[in-house]
Amino acid sequence: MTAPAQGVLRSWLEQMILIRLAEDKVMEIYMQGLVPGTVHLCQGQEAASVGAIGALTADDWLLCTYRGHHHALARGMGLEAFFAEIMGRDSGACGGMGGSSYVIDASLGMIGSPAIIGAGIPVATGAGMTARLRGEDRIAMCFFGDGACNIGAFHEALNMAQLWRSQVVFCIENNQYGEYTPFRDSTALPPEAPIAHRATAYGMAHTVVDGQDAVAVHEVVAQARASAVAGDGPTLIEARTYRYRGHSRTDPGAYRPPGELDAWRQRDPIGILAERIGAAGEVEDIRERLQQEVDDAAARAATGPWPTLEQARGYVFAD
Amino acid sequence: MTAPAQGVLRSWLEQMILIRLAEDKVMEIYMQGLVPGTVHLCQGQEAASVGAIGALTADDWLLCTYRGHHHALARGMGLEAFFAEIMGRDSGACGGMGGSSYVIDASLGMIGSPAIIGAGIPVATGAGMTARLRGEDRIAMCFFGDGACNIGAFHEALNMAQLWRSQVVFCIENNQYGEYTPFRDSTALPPEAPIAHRATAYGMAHTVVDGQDAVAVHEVVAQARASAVAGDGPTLIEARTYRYRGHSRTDPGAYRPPGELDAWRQRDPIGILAERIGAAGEVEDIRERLQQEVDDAAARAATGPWPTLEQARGYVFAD
Amino acid sequence: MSSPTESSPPSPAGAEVITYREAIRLALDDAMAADETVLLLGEDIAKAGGPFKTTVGLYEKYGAGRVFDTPIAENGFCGIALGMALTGLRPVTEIMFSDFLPTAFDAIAMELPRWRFMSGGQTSAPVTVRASGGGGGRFGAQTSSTGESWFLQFYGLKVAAAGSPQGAYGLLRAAIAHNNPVVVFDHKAMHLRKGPVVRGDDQLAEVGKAVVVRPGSDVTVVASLLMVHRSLEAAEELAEEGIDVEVIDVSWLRPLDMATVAESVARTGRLVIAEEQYHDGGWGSAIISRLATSGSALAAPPVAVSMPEVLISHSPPLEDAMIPSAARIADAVRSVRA
Amino acid sequence: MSSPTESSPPSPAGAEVITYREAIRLALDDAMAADETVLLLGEDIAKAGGPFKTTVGLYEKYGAGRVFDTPIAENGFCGIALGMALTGLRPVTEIMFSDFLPTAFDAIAMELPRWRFMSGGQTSAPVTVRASGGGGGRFGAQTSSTGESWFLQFYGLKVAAAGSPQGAYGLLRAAIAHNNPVVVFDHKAMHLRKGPVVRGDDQLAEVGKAVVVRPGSDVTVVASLLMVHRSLEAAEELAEEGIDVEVIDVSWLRPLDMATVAESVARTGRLVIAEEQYHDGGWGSAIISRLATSGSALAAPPVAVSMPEVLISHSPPLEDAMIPSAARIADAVRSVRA
Ligand SMILES: Cc1ncc(C[n+]2csc(CCOP(=O)(O)OP(=O)(O)O)c2C)c(N)n1
Ligand SMILES: Cc1ncc(C[n+]2csc(CCOP(=O)(O)OP(=O)(O)O)c2C)c(N)n1
Ligand SMILES: [Mg+2]
Ligand SMILES: [Mg+2]
Repeated sequence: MTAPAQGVLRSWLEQMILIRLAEDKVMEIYMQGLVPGTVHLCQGQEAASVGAIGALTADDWLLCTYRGHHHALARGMGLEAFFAEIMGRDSGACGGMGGSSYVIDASLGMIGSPAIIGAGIPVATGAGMTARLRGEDRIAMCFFGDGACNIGAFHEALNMAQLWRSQVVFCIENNQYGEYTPFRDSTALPPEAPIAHRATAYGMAHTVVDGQDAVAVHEVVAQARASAVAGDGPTLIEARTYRYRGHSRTDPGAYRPPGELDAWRQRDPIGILAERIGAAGEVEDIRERLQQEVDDAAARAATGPWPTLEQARGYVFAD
Repeated sequence: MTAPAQGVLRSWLEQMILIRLAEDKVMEIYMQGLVPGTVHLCQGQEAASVGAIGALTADDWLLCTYRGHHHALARGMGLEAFFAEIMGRDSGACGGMGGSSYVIDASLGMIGSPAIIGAGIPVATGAGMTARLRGEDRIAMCFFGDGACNIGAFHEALNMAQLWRSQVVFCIENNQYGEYTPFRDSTALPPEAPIAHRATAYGMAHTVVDGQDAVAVHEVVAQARASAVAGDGPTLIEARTYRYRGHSRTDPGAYRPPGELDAWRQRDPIGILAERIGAAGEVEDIRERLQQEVDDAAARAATGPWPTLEQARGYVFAD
Repeated sequence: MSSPTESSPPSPAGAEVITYREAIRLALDDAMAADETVLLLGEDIAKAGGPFKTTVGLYEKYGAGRVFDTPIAENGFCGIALGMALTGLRPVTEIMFSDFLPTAFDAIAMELPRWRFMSGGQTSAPVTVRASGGGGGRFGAQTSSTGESWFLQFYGLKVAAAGSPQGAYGLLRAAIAHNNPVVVFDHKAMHLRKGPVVRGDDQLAEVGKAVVVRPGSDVTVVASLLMVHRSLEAAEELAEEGIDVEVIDVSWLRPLDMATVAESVARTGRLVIAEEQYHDGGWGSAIISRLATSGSALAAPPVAVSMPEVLISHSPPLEDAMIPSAARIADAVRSVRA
Repeated sequence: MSSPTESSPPSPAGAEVITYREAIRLALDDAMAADETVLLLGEDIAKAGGPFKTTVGLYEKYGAGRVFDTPIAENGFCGIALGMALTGLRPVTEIMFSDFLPTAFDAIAMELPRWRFMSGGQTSAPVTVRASGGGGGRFGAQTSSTGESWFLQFYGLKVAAAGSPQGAYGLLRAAIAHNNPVVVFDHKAMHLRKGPVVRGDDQLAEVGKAVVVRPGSDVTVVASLLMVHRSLEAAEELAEEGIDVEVIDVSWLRPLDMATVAESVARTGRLVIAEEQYHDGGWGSAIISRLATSGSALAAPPVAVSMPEVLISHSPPLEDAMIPSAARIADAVRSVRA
């Protein structure tokens, strides 16, 4: 795989900063009472999404989860549609029907982000089958968490994906916890083995990558994408990362050992990429510029109209 | 593990012959219209059940499936209660409620045999937890088929069983097919790997054994039982075997490659054990004697009364 | 027991008399021929032609890219079907027995019907889930449920149930052509029952439309699946007593065709529900409740002929006592006439 | 909006005024203290005290052998609970949100309720499944269902729904002590609502018994979960108009306490159902249908105040439009009085 050009890396850096700022903004407007329900934030996980999505083409499909803000923004969703969705407005990406858990844009290939753990894994496998059956140069990219690797849907989908050589790439964003439980407390594995090791049960390719390093993530996803398209089957990628915030809005993260968060912050994905491309000095400028965009978009989004029950009714069934 | 004494092996031989004759009898009475519904027979799989159950103590629990006749008989169910259950009579082991799919005797530690694929695997795991929580020298022995290894319940249960060191032993009776589909067509595995290899996903012990050899099966089960009781966790055992009959009553087995059945018959479990204990010359005598028992029991069972709807009502809820 | 086709109306033009099972197979065949995006997923349905022979020959005709033998993983392959549907295909999944549906409830009841809505209408999920249910085969507690009403509370799913070979054909064709998820139930005990079937791309059942299978003026019987046949048998018997029964094959449990039922009941003033299921939580109670809340005036309280509250055993006398018979339906009709 | 305890009846002797959520926690605590075979399984319920804080302190008090943090594997751990129950334990599983129940339908709906029967009564399955459901939290389509009627067609399961802190305590205690599988629903939007609760081993709710929470003579309102509270609010409002409403907290959806409902309706002649669910396939339609088939004479057609047939979105005006309000319930009462 050829490494991404400097300009591309620069755009990733901007994207990651944008995601960070947008997530912080979501917190802020949440505290202002503008966000109904709860939110699952992804500060700290920016590299896993930006690096992975950077390896995709416009035709590829994405399957995300309730913790999917970074995927939406990395894939290019406009900020106003993003915030408006989270605020439940008609002008949101999903007309206000999805909310924080379901911020997708089908025109960008984002085909779903269910709230039910594991539910997306078979769905992505099915999309990958469409690509395979049609012989298209296209994959389905499936993101999910470490906790999702213990539910039945994971097993059923990975078996069929491998059996049928679905053009899917599975990416575990291992952020160390499923809600308040460290993954090793819920996930039986051989001593020291990564979760990605589970792929061997199906004879599936797998790899572990530093999820804080966008370039490293990009590389393994690009490779996995090529294998999938070549008919060599899916890959189970484990990107090791961390969520700076608690699981959801109400979680202060008290279950974390002291120092853990700080240690991970030392390996902040934005800092790592900035360093790598020699742009550390520019981060603050970029932040400032993007902060303005974020603030403006959120403010505009907050003026969006509410959806009506009639509109909602119209979304249930296709004609 | 100490090898079973000659007398024990002799009794196993008799049990295996009894199971074979009983299953043939089930076919016969089926053709006579005495068996409602369908049946899933196990001729050819006798060694897997007799060897495994031979390694258990009276306190151990068993979890079987709709293909469970051999387990019931190996565990010591009386022939009349066995046939009467299959005929739907009040005098059956389950009062006629279970039928061919559900021939259990709870007083023998048989706690269930669901018709739903995979459903028993978590249940056995739970029973094994009871033993562990109480610190008892006791396990749950869980039998299921090769096809069951692809459903979500398998994955969820094995993960928790290993995580919590449940005192359970899992035994895949790999009879090569799930209904009409060869296991390699439905089960993604590394090239040449056995299904038992899937245990490695959880860091669980596993082993493959010749399911036609009761002594070999006994040995691995005894070992797995000891590990489980010692708190070392479950073992996933794959016993390689074959069902001589089709999947169920209506299946002629047309999907089998020519010669396959004959090849397996060469390795008939009864012959193998008889040979091993130098009793090949006695098999015919044993058959004759047991045939009489089987015929008598089936005849008596056929005169049993039908259960009533009131009785059935009483079985739904415990007081 | 009357012979399979006895109580069927005279065959319409262009009808072939075929089994219900063959009607399912032909619906799949014709749908696959009409639309190359239609494909099938299920256990043992490809090379072996299906445990109920509803796919015989389709693997040979359409190939490995259109007919898939799946592992035993219902939730997984229904989720896969959803992913295929979101990306332009039109999959049909076969759930061998209705009792296996619970293993796939997340995919079928929680994902399929809500997926499009959550996206604000950006996506759609044209998946058909087929399931064979029902008793009479002496299969016992975990392989005899019709399952027909299990999804009623999961708004967003449409649910059909085939009461005749024509229904089996037309409902399945309609479901496959529909742009939303549909579950289509058939009844195992009807598989070998024959009836006239008119095939063709213009023979799709109308979504949400019940079928008056026997017009009558005295009592309305609303039935599904095998109970349609038993209701027709009861109607024949009652005709000899001078009671003219109208039998409605409800055909769609979601959405319920209350217009057809209400119109019939407005004429007859009397209602019997014939259902192979428990009453609470079923479509029969939905109909009765909807009539009650709409203030329909009945000449007599409605009667539901349902399963008694016991589980099904494989023991023949028990199964026979549980599944509503033509005689029980006839008695109910007499009782609302009294 | 009235304050949480406003419409509660005067506290009985020995009552503490506590939150609904605390009532759940204390029911678990007291049940574990009373019976050492009781143990808990669920996600994040041990060390973290539960996503809804319904198990705070229990891990510390009863230890790792009685309170288990499970992987995200609802079907698996409900099946494990069944295995524990068959072998002498009395497990309680926590399903965080009702919407996650479909992932575990095989264990809950197909295994738990049929297991004992298939054995001809040799085994029993005293498992309690708890689930928190309901809207109002702006959680959106896949985390707002009450789920309360999803099991009605799965005969063999008993189903309870807590309409007050006392109900939360007593129903859960009753379920845990019961020798058969029970699903107990609570409502997320009630977790912080306070009310008087009398604790103790003699405070188990009676299985299958509805509770008249407000006696009245003009109209019967039958409600569950949050709708009980909203019905009481409506009743207060209507009292000022001179309409005396009887409010019944249905409490058990299986078995339904038709005796209590029928007795009430016989007095009032008027019935309103208040339910946070779709009508078809729910317990509300079961009640109306059972009254209709039993020939109960009502002075006016019954009215069901249910969810409109749309899916729930997290958008506040939409959620508010969908979940029945006290005002909608009051209007329904007025309409049956008209
Ligand atoms: C079937 C199911 N069970 C439980 C939940 C509740 N839940 C929401 S997020 C979550 C943790 C998931 O952890 P992980 O997969 O690691 O993803 P992360 O939140 O860390 O991104 C749980 C248990 C759910 N959504 N679905
Ligand atoms: C969930 C579920 N899906 C499908 C079936 C139908 N079915 C019954 S037996 C069987 C094959 C099982 O194969 P295997 O596990 O290898 O066991 P075997 O019959 O060979 O003993 C299938 C698919 C079922 N009982 N449960
Ligand atoms: Mg995680
Ligand atoms: Mg097999």
